[in-house]
Amino acid sequence: MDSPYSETVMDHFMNPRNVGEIKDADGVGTIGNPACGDIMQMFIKVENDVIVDAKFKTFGCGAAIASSSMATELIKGKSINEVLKVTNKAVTKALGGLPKVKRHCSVLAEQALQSALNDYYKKEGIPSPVKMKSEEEILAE
Amino acid sequence: MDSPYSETVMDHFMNPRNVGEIKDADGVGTIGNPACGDIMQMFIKVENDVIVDAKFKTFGCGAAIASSSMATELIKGKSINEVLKVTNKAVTKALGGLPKVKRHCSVLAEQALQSALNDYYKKEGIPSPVKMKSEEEILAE
Amino acid sequence: MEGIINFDHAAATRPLHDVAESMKPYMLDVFGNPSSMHSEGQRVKEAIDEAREQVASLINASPEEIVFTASGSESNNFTLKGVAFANRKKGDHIVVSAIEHFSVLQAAKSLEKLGYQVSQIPVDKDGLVDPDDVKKAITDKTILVSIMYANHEVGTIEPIEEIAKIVKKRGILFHSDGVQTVGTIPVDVKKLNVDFLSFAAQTFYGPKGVAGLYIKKGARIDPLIVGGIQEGGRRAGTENVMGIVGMGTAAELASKEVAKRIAHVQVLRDLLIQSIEEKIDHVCLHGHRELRLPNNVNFGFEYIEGESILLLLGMENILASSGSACTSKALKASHVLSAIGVSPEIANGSILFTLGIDNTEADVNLLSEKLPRIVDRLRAMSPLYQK
Amino acid sequence: MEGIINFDHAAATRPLHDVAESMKPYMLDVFGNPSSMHSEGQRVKEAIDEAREQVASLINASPEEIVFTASGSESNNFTLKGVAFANRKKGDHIVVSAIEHFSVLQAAKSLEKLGYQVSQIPVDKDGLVDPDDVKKAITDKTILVSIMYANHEVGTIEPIEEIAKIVKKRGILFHSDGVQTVGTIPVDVKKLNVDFLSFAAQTFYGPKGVAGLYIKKGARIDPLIVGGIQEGGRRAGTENVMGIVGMGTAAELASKEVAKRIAHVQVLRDLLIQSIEEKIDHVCLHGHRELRLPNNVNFGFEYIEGESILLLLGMENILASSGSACTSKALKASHVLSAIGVSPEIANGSILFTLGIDNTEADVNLLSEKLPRIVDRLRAMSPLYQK
Ligand SMILES: Cc1ncc(COP(=O)(O)O)c(C=O)c1O
Ligand SMILES: Cc1ncc(COP(=O)(O)O)c(C=O)c1O
Repeated sequence: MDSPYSETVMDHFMNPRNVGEIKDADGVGTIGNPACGDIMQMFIKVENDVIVDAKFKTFGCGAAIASSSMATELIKGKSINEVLKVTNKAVTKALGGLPKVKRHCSVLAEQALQSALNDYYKKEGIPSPVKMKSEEEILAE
Repeated sequence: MDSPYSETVMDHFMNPRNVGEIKDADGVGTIGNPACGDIMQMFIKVENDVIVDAKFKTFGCGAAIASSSMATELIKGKSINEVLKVTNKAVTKALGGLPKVKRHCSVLAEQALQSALNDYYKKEGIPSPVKMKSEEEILAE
Repeated sequence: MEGIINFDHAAATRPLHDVAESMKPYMLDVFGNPSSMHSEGQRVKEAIDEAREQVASLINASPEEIVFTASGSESNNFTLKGVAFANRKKGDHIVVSAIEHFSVLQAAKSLEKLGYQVSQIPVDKDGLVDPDDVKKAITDKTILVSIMYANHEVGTIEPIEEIAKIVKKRGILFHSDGVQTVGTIPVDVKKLNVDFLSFAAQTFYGPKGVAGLYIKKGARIDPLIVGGIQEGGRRAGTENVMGIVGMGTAAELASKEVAKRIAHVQVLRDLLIQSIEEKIDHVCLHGHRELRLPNNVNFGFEYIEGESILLLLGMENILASSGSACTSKALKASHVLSAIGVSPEIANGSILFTLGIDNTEADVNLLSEKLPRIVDRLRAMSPLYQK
Repeated sequence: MEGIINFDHAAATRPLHDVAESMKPYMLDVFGNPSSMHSEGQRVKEAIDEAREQVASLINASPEEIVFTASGSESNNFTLKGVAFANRKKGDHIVVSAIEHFSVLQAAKSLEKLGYQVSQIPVDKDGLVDPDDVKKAITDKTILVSIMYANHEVGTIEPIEEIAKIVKKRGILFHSDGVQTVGTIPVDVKKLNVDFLSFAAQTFYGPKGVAGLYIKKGARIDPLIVGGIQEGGRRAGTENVMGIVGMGTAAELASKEVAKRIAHVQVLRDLLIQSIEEKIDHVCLHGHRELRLPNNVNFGFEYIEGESILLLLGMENILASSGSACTSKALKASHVLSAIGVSPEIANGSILFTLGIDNTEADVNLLSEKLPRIVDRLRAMSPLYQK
């Protein structure tokens, strides 16, 4: 079937990686609201500054689900320092592109990740190097 | 070929009866002006109160030519008293009908005839029983 | 396409075979311009006249009361703007309902910019307009009331006859957007007593991009497109001859078959509603249960989002729609669902299934089998859902 | 129809075989609504996108600069009203020429009723607009100048580039009605430097009732038909998919063949003009002899009336037109002929022959043989003619 999405997006939508929750997560981030059509929740588990596990739950369109799935894949096994540099652009690129009207889904993925990292730093009692950014700020980068 | 006109109209347009002028006419009527798209000229020859000959010349559309042709046919051989009753309706009917936008052509034929009769009475020095009517008056009848 | 099951008939129906056949001569052979006086023009003019009769007869109008347009949206814009401009001296106030198609609402908005006043009247939770609200909204300055015949999303059929009584008693012009009703249920403009009624061929197995407006004899309206003698001077422009001929055929077929079509889709509609309500929890049917288009099923599925449902249905070759074609792209909840009081999250998780004569019981059974799994699968991913 | 010789190509061209073939799949098989997100919708959307590229490439525009409409008249109404409403704060004055198509003139008139000011600039006896007159007509309040690219009756091609220079220097929006030029002669919107250009498929061997408007990126215009996301929100309404696809194919063919087409019709045009002038006295060619559409021949035949000439031509299976389709019914002399100073009686006796790729030298020879007899025959009946 024809679809507005790339093959990779459809693959991550049909077979999303890392769906679920992490009960004893080291960081949890929730972004969006259902009135706007999307909520993304991201869970991370950190050991020795490395993301050893990541999971997500998402209420949203195909692009939102695929973006969450791809974001969790991109960060698993990476050091926190590397993960701090994972942006919406990296998610979009890894997905083989997103339709213009759906770019905000990749933004949500970046925001959910930043929010989970913030939560992690807070729990650790370390001042967070993450500055939460608005959709406009992210898209303007 | 399809045409907006009835067969009779087309016949009288393609084979107009009584085209021409009568040099020593007893009555001549001219109606219309070229700016409006039609001029009709009618010639009658009267003997013993009978129209013994009638001819026309017309600048105008198919309906105008057919109406002139039919009007001359309708009056030939008739007494003046009968001819006084020949109206645009009689012409239209004899033609098997005219498109609505072309009804004014039958009006012109009535007016040309009335004008020729008037001219005849004038030449004879008899007060004319004909009252020239406008297009609106004729159509309202 | 082979194997595709269409539950999106409100957006487009596949033109019937006879419709396509009737159009074919006008692709190549009969090519004249109907405004030309010569034979080729007259042949085409006759074809358009015939289509006008076919369409008129479908809604019990006279042929002279039909103006062909290019879309339901054009018919709606034509009415709102044309009536507003033509009747400016009588008043400047227009009444519409909150659930009109955007082509009515936005046309009204563009009139507001030109200084007109617009009242939007609400609907109840089933999508019904209360005729009393229309009565209250009318002022001495009201020149037009526009209430749709049936809603394109929730399928609710409005009490047009009752509303017409109120509006006509006040001597005000009354328009109804019949795009979803003409060809789907019997429509009689005389019985309804409307002055204007919009319709579009793509909803009754005709071609896309050809539509019309019923204009009651004597109703005052200015053209939207001026500068030509076509359509009796009410809409300039060389005609979409092929489309008009196709709409004529589609109208004639609809006249003949409407009762059969209703019987067919209504059974399927009721079966689909029943199956979904039995098999899936946390769902709600939008729109009125009885006063409803025979082909309309619209459900909110809690905790999940519409586009992802559509995508998974698409993987099963099932076509449906998330409310309206517009909102599915604009990422905004439907104005219709919000007007009937549906919360934004449920509005975002709503799917519109519109049935057609090509649907079978097997189609409905397949959908009823696939849908619960799709809903489960998405709920399992949803942060809002707790089993 | 067999045996018909068409000298009325300005009113309608017979769609080319490839045009019809390209439309056929969209009659039945590919039926989705292009606004639908699902596969059937997307397939149709792709077809429309392709047509948009084909049309854009014909006039050297970008695809996003093309809005599909239902007629040249709609494109003209859209421009006049859309620019007037969108730029009301900048000014209220519009400049048009006296020989524009009625869809421009009447749209301007309807704006006058809403308080706008319209200046009509004259043309010379050949139908040419003097750029200097445009310059003089422009005021501080001018928001739009609309001068047609080539006239539909007398075929005169206007100095659009020169006029554009004047208009754009003043920062004013510039529209040109290209209905008779796009597809007939090479058109390049960048070279012309226009902001808006109207065109219609029926003049370049495409279907009837589908047309378009070029809108230069950034040019301010309000939609005529609001309430849908189609055409980037610039024209609401389900698309005439078949028609648009057909126009796309017609545009692609025109791009490839325009030079060949010009060469073909221009030879026939010059032959026809020469024959008529040789064989019939008391005739006058209307329009400019050189700056003239390659397919246009328009003669006034003194002392006789146009419709009767057309009828007699029709009996020989020859199609032509008496000026414009409108005036042939309205019984009024053409406003174009009267603007170039032709007297009403000669205007009433004028015939427009427009040539096309299906015409042959034999067609022209037949016409040149029949026409003198027809003229003689009618002159013999005319009270105005004295041999
Ligand atoms: C110059 C010109 N503009 C506009 C139009 C109107 O086009 P349409 O008939 O597609 O509305 C025509 C029609 O022939 C035309 O010749
Ligand atoms: C109720 C209603 N009105 C108007 C329209 C607009 O019709 P069109 O797409 O033909 O412009 C629609 C389209 O689906 C509709 O459902």
